[in-house]
Amino acid sequence: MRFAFTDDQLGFRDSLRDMLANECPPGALRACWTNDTGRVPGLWRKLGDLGLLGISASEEQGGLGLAEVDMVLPLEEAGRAALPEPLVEHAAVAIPIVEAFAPAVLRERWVPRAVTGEVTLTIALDDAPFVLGADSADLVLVWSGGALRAVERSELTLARCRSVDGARRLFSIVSGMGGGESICDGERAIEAARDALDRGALAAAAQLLGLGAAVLDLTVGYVKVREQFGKPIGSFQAIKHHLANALTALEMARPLVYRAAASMAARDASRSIHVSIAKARASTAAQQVARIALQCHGAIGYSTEYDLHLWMKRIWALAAAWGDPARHRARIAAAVLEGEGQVYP
Amino acid sequence: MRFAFTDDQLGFRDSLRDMLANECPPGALRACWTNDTGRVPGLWRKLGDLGLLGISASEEQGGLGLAEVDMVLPLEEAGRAALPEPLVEHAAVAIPIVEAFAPAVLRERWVPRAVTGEVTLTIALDDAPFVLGADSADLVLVWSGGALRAVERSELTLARCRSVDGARRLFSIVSGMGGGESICDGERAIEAARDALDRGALAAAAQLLGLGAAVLDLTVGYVKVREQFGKPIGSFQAIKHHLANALTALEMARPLVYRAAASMAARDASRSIHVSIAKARASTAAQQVARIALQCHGAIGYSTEYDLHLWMKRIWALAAAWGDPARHRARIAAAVLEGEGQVYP
Amino acid sequence: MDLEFTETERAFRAECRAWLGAHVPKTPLPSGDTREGFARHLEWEHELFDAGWAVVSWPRKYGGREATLFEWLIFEEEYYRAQAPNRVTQNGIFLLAPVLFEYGNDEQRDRILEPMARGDHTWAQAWSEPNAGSDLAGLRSEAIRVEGGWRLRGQKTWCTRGAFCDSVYGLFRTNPKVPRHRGLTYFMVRLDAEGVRVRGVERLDGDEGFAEVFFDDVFVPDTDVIGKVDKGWDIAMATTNSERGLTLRSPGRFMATATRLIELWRSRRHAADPALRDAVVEAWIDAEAYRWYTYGTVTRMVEGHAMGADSSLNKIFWSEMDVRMHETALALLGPTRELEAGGLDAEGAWLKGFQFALAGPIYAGTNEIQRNVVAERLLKLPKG
Amino acid sequence: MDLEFTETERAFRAECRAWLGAHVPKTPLPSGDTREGFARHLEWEHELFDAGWAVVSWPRKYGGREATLFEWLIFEEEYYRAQAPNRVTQNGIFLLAPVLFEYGNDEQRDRILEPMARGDHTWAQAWSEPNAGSDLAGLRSEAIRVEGGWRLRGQKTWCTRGAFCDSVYGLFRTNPKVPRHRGLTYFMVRLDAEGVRVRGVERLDGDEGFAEVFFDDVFVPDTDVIGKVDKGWDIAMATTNSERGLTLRSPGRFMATATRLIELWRSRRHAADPALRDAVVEAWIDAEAYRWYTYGTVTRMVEGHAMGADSSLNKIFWSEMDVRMHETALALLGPTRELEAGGLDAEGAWLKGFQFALAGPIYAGTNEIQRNVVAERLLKLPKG
Repeated sequence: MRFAFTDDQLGFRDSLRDMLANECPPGALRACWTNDTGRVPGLWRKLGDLGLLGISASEEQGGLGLAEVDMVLPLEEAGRAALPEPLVEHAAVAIPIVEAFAPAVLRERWVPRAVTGEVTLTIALDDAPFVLGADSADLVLVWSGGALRAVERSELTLARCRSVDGARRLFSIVSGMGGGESICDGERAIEAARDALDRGALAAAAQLLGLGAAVLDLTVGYVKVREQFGKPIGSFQAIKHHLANALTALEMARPLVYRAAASMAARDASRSIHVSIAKARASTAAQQVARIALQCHGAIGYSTEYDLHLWMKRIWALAAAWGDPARHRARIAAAVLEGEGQVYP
Repeated sequence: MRFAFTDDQLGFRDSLRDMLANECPPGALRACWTNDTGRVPGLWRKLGDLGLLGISASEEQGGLGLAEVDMVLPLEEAGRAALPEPLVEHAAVAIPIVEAFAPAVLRERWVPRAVTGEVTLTIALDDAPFVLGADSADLVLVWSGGALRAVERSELTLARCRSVDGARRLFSIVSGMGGGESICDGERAIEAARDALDRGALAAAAQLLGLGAAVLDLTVGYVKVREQFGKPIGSFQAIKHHLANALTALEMARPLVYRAAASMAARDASRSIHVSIAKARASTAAQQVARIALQCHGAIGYSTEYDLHLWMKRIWALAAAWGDPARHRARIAAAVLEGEGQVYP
Repeated sequence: MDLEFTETERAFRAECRAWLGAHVPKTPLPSGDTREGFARHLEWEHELFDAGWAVVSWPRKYGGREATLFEWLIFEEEYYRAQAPNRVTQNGIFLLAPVLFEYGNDEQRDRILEPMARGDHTWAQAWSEPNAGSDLAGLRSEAIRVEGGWRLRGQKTWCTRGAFCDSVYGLFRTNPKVPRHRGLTYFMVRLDAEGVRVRGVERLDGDEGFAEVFFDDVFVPDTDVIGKVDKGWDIAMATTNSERGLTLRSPGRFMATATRLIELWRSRRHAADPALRDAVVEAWIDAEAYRWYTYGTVTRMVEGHAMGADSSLNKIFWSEMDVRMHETALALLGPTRELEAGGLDAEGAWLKGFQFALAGPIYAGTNEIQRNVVAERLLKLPKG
Repeated sequence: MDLEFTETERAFRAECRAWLGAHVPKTPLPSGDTREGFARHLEWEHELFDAGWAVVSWPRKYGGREATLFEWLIFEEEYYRAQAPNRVTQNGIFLLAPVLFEYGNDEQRDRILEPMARGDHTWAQAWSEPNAGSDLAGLRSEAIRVEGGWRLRGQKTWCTRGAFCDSVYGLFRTNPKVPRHRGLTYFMVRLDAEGVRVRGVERLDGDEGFAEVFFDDVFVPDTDVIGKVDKGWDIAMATTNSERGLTLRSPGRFMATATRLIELWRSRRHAADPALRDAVVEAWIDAEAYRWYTYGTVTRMVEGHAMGADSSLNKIFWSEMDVRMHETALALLGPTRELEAGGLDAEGAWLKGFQFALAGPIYAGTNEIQRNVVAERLLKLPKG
């Protein structure tokens, strides 16, 4: 038992944090609310250069061949920066699904280019019905007629769905989902859909940790300088206790996400439950942090000129995406409560 | 619309409050934890003299002929004093049930003596399975074989059930519930059981308001004098906010209880729902107040030498008795949520 | 205790319901916190005024119908029940008007109230300053005595709908030599006056619902001072009691929200998380609690008692109830909750309503301040 | 990251499980917080010691088996899983012993540790005073220098199991001339010493779990001072970190509670409030969160890092989780929840457990104090 990251993993996290601080500052994020694609110009290829897009792709396809446990900290950093790119869909879900479930020809056609960032992949599922970045993607994995299919974007008719988070470009698929090529069908497709949900939920949970931490940092910084009644509001016990609660929620959610990542990497038989625990708790914790952050800011946090809302709305969105807490609690209940088996081995 | 009590109602409340402060101080309550009956010697007859036992009995039987709305404040006072007598069972439930549902012979045999306190009545129901004061009662109303029956205590075999509140003497009925005389059966008995639940739940809710208020008062008094870090702990914002929350919970539960009382008095068609709203909310509010009270007291509240626990345990007990919050929420859900009808007329 | 409304009150309710049923726009108006929506809402306010519903509790001479407080509650219940448009005039009608009734003079009332009620002259509250939010007594904008009036300098912020309104009202420091709560005076200021600059600020939900207002030697005549010079704080406290308490948040609003929530639950119950049933029941209990609490308050007011610090307790409750109700609704919506749904249809309205609800625990004095008030004034706990 | 236990650790777990399965009393012992139960528990502690399970992580020479921290966690998981008796020796083993290991001397360790582990000499913490609870630095009991030692005067209170133990440990003021946190010294005091008076105090659940201890010129030799004179505060802070954090509340305790809660839910699910399903799921998530948080902490400790103010965060979480779990269980019990059920069967145990859980947010520093610590030390917010 060693429940900690390696120095390499921490180092990759730190370098990504620095890179995103430079390449995706709040101004760049804010611009994504109104630009064409909701994405930061040029950033996707840089993420490819850094290896992030292919982090979980096999080395023979040009990836780093790393596991979920190597990906969870980078995803947390993407959350901290509120990175407006379909990183979860592309790197955490679509690439590994194509590699694990698709015929070789599909894999070889798409994965090497996905790894570099030359193309963007995204995915639509029952548990992810609104497709992030579909308009700027090249290939969309879709569930259709009992099969998982790979359909080029040009074959699909899309309809924009407006998210509360203006940097999330969501689409529903109006038609065309029966086109393209089959990745897999039958039992394999059901397995692939479950795997995709697990991967997406884990990745969203990791981003929620980073988003929550960023929001907490922003708030702690604010309450130290904002003065009322002649002293920083951060010296009032009510504010202290709000923020202590926020930190406690976040720090107690964190290990659940890391455990789920390790569990996914080990293909643990209970990994879906571990992911559900992580996603349910990370969602509620990040939402609690967002609520406290807004309350501690007061009116300024309620203004879109201030940055808080950019993070807060991403939290609201990701808490609901890839299975909301109710969905994941139901998965846990079905597996753990409804049975008769031992709760702990 | 006039949602307030009359001066007469307030006057009766005040006189009862004074009387109970004298006759049932904490020392007398504490003695009930260890005496034979769990009741204050001599107090029952005094309550009869004051008219409280017969408050809802008809004037022809020697009662005051008043309605639930006249009874809710006295019951609240009984709660404030944590009065250890089967007042709910006897005065709020059994007497009105006997008057409304029993044959004349039974009514005339028992009610006049119940009004004076010469005898004590109590009741067992599915929703009140542990019979309060059965050992010191003379007559027990019991549900048996589809009928509501009036069985003399001497015919019953009782088994003591220990409540967390040592002043609550609870019993389950081991045998004999088929004896005595029938009060009513069939549809009438079902109606009587519902009416009994409504009356008992309302009365318990009223007591919970008084218990909560007493506990809050005790705590407010304590935090004003207890000093730590060189000042009263009541000057710390954390304590202030705890107690503000307690007061808010209690004050917002209060009107629901008073409304339910008026609704019962008017035989409003929705009275059972109003009672369920009142009991559910009074239970959660009083429990919240108790929790905050203990936390604000710290260790001293955790010692049985201090009085807080006498009230707190009554709150725990009454929150569960006469339908716990889950039971009442279910009644509300069945009537309001499950239908298709208008929520408000 | 009499829980029945009188025959007169029931007739009043029937009249409200009939009129609203016939006149409330069938398709929701665009948000009143946008420039376009504000104008559309003013048309509605005109219609309301012309039919005598704009200010039911006011004297007839200002356009009211001298309704009782209970009738006013009934009107509000019916108004929200009918899903009628939000009142963009509310910061005038519900917050400034009570001040004018109590502290203004006849000239001011005659000049200001009817155009306010008609929606011809619109009002925003200029309360907070960048450095005076929770600590309202710390405000710095000042007013210098000049011939026939005052010259105002400084900045106000978070003025709701300030970018669209004609005038604001607020406190300015007229005597810097006395302690914080003293030396403040209550002014009304036209936003088209020379030296005023208004900058719209976007709110969480994307509407330009706020404004910053800058005052650069703005002349205000003595006739636009309310009450006595240097006594603005006392007047403001009366206003904030209104804002926190009864007037801004009538029970009808939450009864309507609870009703919509129950309808949403009915439409989703088969797929819903089982815990949400209880959350919906609790939401409805909350709405009922607030309704009966208010009926009790109004009974006391009718019988001549004042509200006092109860309004803080009240504000804590409704603002947090409103958040809980919207959180429950969003949970019922499942993954679609993040969608704005392209407009104001019922589901998008929950998301917008949630964002609006989040402001409740902040504005009109944060709930942290309100809890201090409840503890210190109602429970008499010592100051910190 | 490696989430598998090693082969050695798995073997250790199997050995624990086998021994506990064979030796844990089949019928629960009476409460260890009563005089009779305390004695019965000590018999169990003897058995535990003789088999080498009393202090698994201690050096062999004091009766331990030099288990690693992870093995200690495994032992605790198995101990609670087996529903083995509460450790009445814990305030010695878990709170005093770490102080002796770090600040005591060899003579003290050799004299005290083995009898402590064996249950032959029992220890209570004498921490709070009537006027020093949350404000621990405000304590007033004093120690006066005399030949060969000290004379103690004053009063301690809320000493858990103090009425049954042989000795207490605590802070006494040795230098009244320096500020509050300084001038305190860490003493061990025999309760059979002349001048000591012990009065048992009944706890919420009816057990005589507390004691007040009065000191009237009680002589304590220099050999019973731990660490340096006047440096007791620093030592005490190390102890409270233990009490709040890892040692007092190992995850095994809550894993066992969550398991029992799930079993209770399974037995009641058809009649249960639907919301309780989610409450049970959340309880299990809580237990999992605490378990993995602790594995992370232990990994850092194994690699040489200290715990620090994290222990406050930790204590807030486990103490409130414990209350929630018991509240959920009581809700599942419905109307029977108020019954003590005449003893220690499973259902009465929830009520007793609930009352015990309520102490969690109070003792070892109230959660209000812990939140201050989290805010000031971890988030670096300014002192109030």
